[in-house]
Amino acid sequence: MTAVFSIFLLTLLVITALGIVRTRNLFVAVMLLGIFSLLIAINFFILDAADVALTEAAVGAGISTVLFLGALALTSERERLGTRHRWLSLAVVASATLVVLYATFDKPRFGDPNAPVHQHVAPWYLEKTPEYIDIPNVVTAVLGSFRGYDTLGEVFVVFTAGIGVLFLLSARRHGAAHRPPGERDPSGIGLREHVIPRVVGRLLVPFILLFGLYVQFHGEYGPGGGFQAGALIAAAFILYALVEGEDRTLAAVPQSWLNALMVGGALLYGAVGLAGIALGSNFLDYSVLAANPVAGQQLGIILIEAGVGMTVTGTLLSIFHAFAARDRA
Amino acid sequence: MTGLNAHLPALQVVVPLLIAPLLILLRPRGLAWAAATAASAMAFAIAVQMTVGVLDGQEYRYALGGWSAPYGIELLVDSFSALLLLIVTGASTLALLAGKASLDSEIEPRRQPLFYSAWLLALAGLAGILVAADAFNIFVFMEISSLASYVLVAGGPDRRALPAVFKYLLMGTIGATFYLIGVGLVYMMTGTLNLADMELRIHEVADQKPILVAAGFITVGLALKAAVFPLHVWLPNAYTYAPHAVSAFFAACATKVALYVLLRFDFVVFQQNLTGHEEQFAAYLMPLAVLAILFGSAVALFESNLKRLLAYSSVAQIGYILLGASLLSIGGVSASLLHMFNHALAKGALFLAVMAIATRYSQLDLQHLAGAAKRMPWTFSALVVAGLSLIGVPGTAGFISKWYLVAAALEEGVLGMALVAVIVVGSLMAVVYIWRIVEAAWFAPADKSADDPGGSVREAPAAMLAILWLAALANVYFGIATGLPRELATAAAISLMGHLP
Amino acid sequence: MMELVLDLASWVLLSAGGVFVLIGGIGALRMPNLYTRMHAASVTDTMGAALVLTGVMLQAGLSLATIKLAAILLFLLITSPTASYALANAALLAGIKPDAGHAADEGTES
Amino acid sequence: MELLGLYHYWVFVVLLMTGFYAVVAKVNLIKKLIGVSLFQSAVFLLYITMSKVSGGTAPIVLPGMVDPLYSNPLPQVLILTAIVVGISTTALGLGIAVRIKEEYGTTEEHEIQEIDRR
Repeated sequence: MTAVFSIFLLTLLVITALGIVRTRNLFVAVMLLGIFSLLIAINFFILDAADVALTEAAVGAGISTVLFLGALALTSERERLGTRHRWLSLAVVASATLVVLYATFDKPRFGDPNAPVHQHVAPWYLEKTPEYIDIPNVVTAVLGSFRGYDTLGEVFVVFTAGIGVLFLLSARRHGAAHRPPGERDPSGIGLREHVIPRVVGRLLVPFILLFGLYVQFHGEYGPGGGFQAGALIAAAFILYALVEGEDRTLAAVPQSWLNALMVGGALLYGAVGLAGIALGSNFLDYSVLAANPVAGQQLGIILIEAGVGMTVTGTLLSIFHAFAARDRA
Repeated sequence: MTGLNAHLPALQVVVPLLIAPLLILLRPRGLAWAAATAASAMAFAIAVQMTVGVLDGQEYRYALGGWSAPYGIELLVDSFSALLLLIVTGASTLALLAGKASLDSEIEPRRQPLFYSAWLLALAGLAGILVAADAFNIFVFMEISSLASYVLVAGGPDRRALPAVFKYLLMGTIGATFYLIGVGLVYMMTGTLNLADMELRIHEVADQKPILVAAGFITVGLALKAAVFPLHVWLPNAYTYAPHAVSAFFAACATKVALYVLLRFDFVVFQQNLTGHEEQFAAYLMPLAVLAILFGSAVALFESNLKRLLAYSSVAQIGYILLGASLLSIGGVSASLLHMFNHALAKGALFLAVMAIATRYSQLDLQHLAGAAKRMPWTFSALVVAGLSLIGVPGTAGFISKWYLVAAALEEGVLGMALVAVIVVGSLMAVVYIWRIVEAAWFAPADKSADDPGGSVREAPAAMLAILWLAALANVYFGIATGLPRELATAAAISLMGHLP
Repeated sequence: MMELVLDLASWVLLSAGGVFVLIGGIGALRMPNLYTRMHAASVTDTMGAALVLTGVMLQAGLSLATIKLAAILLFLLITSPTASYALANAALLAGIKPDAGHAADEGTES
Repeated sequence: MELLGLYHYWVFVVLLMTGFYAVVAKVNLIKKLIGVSLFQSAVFLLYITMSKVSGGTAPIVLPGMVDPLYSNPLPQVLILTAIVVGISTTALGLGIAVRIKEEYGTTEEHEIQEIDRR
């Protein structure tokens, strides 16, 4: 039964992907990309990767779509020139396809519990997590502690993208027409004229925030964690900005706070790592944070997840505001 | 300090990484630069400290979070990584020290904290790749350094920097994703991500198809990142339109870090386990290296923009580095590693000289620089010294590595003779393109229509000139006292070749 | 006995929901222009989703899952009409006239 | 089961190559970035497919489960990181595309090259 469902979803995924590439309307392509992300998230869920599914849904279908739309508003919605060197590209792609297909033949059987992936390292995580860290969600344990250094890197990737977009979009435009100061700009007001989306949007924002906090603090027990929570909380503020306008959102949460969140989250993570050194162990060793190593690990994971959540929220919102403000400058 | 000694591999990355966010809080003018330079200098000091340790025969291993490999992430600093760490942190520090005036004129003050923050992130990312012993961790830090370098290149004042950086971003992302696919396939067959553990476990599955395809993906992905001919197309424009200080930093080290990963992955994981892989490695890379040398030098011959000329010369120099590695002998590999160090010295100094010229001349076309040397004699003398090192004139660092390269090639018999011919032809072309700069700057009559009608052009700022000469003299110093880089390169080559069957 | 009744009721609801989804899908394909298509598609949002979710709730019994499903249903009933409103409004702003007789949005796509 | 597994891998290949084609063949910069997104998503599918264990559940260890079989947590962790990297790259790429539009007035690669050649 699940197999039929998987095949159906995977086929739909391929059709969506082909549609994305074929359409010349970029708005349609971005919408299809959002659908693609939701479909692939469902696939991840079927493949027992609940955390990844949640992230892909929040990021791919949510934040990424918003960013693409923000960029489309600043560029153009139609692709005018289409394809170049079609046959050459097809030839390159076809030969690469053959190479990858060649690789699929000796692959271990799908879902085989005896595949090499499941024999080495991974069982250790499943076996030792209850002993060393004692939280139910092994994904969070690996992410936060066993491979916490990767996650530190991940936070800094997000941070780099954030300062990158801020840097790029703080450049002065050449020959840009500046709006006269007194004029009221329509996109700054949002959807305030429309009663239904406004009421419903305002109704939903607190619930999304609440769910974001739940995902943040429930990451040790179920699917979730700092990254997903950050994306959800950012989504709540983006929704607020869409219905009530940029100005009110920035008045409620000014850019300086967002900067503080970005920097604070990254530094919090780093500080937890350095605390390991200060307390006489290695970088990112949380077990020395409390008298009991297991409690220390849990404390460390909660702290770094908070750092991740802060940086992600701050960065995604900063990027959104940077695009939106560029629209109006 | 002794207490921290064990933590050095982690601190090497963490110090610049954690100072980067602090920078964007520093609003007053100049403070961000000072903090970035200080952080970069600290990273350099850490690299020196570890190099001293490595020369004493020590090998730094660090288990992050206290979880031992392969369950946790391990850091490893041996002579190969120490050599590259010296290059990366040194280039960053010198470029920052010399670059203040140049960057001030290119980046508006309110944007500077973001820019310097990105600089430190690029440095931390490159350092992170060099100390990592875990395949996926390399990917994460590769992305930090790549994203930060896109930001840095996009800081260039010319609008052509933007399409250049977009191409760089696309090719860089494709390269990183290819690498990720390759790592995924290897992981699928071995169940581990730690390089040393992979080396042990890949043996049983070495002849299976996913591993062969993984080797292909990893090689192509990293070759894209390293701008190996013919995948170099992103490099010339990115280097040309980047801010001058950024060109100096990246020309010295960015592609070499990707080459480092390529060599390390290939020699450690693949070559000893995959049947015949070492012959394939040589058979594929040697022609590419030869073509890179000939093509890069030939294009440089006809380039009129100074920065593009040097960028194409970099394409050729990557060819020399690969040529040495593809010889698969201790002599060849150590010559290759030595050339990484010496080319960083020469190309870094050349781009510093370009930066000094650019403080006085707004256009860097050769015809605009006619007669420039008479007005900026110190700058152009340093440029000539670095140029001689690039050519490989005896008495300079460039000579040493080419000498070892030729010696290693000659061991290969008839093929070696042909390779020596290629090296000689490449060097002769280098003579010509360096000569074109010298001719324009020293011998051509001053261009009256250039942006210097009154002849008021003066020397570059003293601080910049001092750093430039430091870099140029380093080329001479390491051309005579070859001990340090040669010792590191030889030790690294022996350890890499020790993995061969 | 009670279980059998619940099971039966849930399957009746699920099948009915499925039929509504199917009707909505056919309508979205067959209707002549954007507004009528939206009208048809809204059947899936309301009747389809409500019936299917109620059916699943009956299957789950009294548990945490039922509460989550109820929350999903509640949010779906709030958001999908809003989305329809926004879509129709955007179409109107984009200049598509609500005229049932003509396929007014033909040619504006692809 | 055998066929289903192969189907997963083939879908991975098709998605990968669809994205790759969009990156190399399309002229519009935004479309290229959409291609990059597809390309990366395909790799996510590869990793998650290999983490699946038949009859397993998500790797959340709860007490009271009889002889549990969990899917592999490690590829999931890696892909969480990779998703983040993907969105970061996309955001930065969009920022550059917007700046290109401002400076050149177009996001079509050919037209940009034309303008630069002048």
